[in-house]
Amino acid sequence: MELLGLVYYWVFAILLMIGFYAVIAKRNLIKKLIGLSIFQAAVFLLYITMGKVDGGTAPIFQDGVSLYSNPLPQVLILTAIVVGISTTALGLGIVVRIKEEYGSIEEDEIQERDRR
Amino acid sequence: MIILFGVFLLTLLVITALAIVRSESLFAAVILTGIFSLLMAANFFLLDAADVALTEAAIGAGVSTVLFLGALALTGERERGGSTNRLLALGIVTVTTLIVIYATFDKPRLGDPDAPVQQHVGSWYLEKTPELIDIPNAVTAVLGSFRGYDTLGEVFVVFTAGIGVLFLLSARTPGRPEDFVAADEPDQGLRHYLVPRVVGRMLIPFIFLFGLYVQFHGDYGPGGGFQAGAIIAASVILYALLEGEARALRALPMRVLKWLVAGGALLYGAVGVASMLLGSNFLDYSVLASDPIAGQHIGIILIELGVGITVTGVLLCVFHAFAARGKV
Amino acid sequence: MIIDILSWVFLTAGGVFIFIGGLGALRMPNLYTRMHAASLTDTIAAVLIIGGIMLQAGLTLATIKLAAILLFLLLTSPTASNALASAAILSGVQPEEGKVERRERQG
Amino acid sequence: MYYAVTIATLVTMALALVRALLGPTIYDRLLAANMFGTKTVLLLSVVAFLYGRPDFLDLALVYALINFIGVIAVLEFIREREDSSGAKKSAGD
Repeated sequence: MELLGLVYYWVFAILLMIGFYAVIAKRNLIKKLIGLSIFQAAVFLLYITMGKVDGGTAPIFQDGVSLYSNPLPQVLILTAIVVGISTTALGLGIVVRIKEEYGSIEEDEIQERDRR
Repeated sequence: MIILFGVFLLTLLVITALAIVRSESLFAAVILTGIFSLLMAANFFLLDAADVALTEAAIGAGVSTVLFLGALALTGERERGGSTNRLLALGIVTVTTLIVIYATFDKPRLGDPDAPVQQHVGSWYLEKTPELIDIPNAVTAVLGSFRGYDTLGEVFVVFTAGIGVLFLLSARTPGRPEDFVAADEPDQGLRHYLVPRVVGRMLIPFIFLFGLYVQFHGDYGPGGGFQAGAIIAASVILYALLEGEARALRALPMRVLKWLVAGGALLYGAVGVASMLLGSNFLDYSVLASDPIAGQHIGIILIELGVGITVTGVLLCVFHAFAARGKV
Repeated sequence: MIIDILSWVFLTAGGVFIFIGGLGALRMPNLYTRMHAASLTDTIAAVLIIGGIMLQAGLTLATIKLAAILLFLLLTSPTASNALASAAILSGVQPEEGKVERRERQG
Repeated sequence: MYYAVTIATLVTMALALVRALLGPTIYDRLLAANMFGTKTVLLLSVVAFLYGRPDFLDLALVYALINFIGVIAVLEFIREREDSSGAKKSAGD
């Protein structure tokens, strides 16, 4: 049971690094953004995992229930999800403009054009 | 048993993430991102985070896919493939993963009620919510009242991101006259697909209604302005997809949307200023009515409304900005 | 008591159907047959499972919400399948591709 | 019994995921994604009862309502792509 609980943190680590790999190794800018959103999702998962309490339930009060999970991480992540999609949209906007100016969204081609 | 379900879902999550990164077609990657979001929401739900799962559902199921596709339509859907310094990156990533996993052995076990996170303000919020604010949903209470400053900041980040996208994508395309009018050809949306059009039109009012329910029921059940904004934006986006951009813009013109974007954030700020003028601190709603608890209720409803309006406005502005760029 | 038994029967049957549908979606030879299998999970499995839970829930708000979920699922899933199939046909995915055809050619 | 249904749903989700990964056409992936959405609705409804908090059915309701939008968006995208390219493209990805 101890180890099963740790799986949540391991998955956090693995997802974080999958996203990070996409950001540093992939050349395509949209792929980088998708990687960034996986990275983000990993962090969300970590926060929500930490807020869980054994035998607790979602922090919406109900008669006959006395143990609730921690509401604070949920508040932070709830807003972060919406902020995340807005910032991703901003990133996509920048990528679209880059495509229009450079004719490509592959990192090395863009750098190639910049050097000329 | 439930923890086993969670672990199973997490395994699927990792597989999906790997497939997303490996997939050469960006189009397939975006579809897989939809599945990733579904899995994420299910996981949040299993971890007692109903509100977060609702947000992830509202954003991930519709809006996020639509935005990525909008960008793909403008940039091309194939990745040229190949990676820079693949081995170096793999090495760094593997080593870091191992370090982080090593560090997890010192973490408190999952669900430990004595973990450091639980010792801090979280339990205080749970204790004081019935007494000071008296609404069943502690998440809404913390979001709207206890941490109102935080949420105000987040709303302004969303607002700024929306303005940023409008700045980037409203700029004139090089090589095109400034007064170029693109939307002359009849754009009918999914005209060939009769069945989806009929069913979709039937669904739109229900989605909208459900959005309003989530908005105003947020004090009592999972929900609130962020989720409601995303759901209402999704209903308008569905209308735009089915009937074409032009008709959606006729129903809700860009001018109105820009007012919504600013108006929601302004409403939020105004509630704060009003409580200051009534002789209390910024965003302390207790003074809004003669009874402090009633004042808290009014304040939370108003700021949630502000949040909902801004989020709806920003998501729709962004959607229209991408779509209009594509029509060029 | 009878309601309990009935609801367990519904839930079990739903579980079986959902699994069969999933298996079909994985194993069938081409897109259209897969779609056929997947529609099994979208319709009858959904009806059975949600019906089973409704019987457990009794006459509460939850039942009404479940009825709404069922209604919307039954509206949207077949619609999505229909749109998907027509889009696939229009873009030239042929229905006769796959193992069945090969067998016929040999026979 | 809820557990049995949950397990069946989870296994089916895994099968659908395999289909989404294998492809081969984009429509197969889309079919799998759509199926995955239905499975999530069922999973969330069952788990809400497993937890004894039926007020969380709202979540399943959101998915039942707006999961459809993703599919419609992809179809619209494909339609525009084919309109602009003129000719019928191969459906493989």
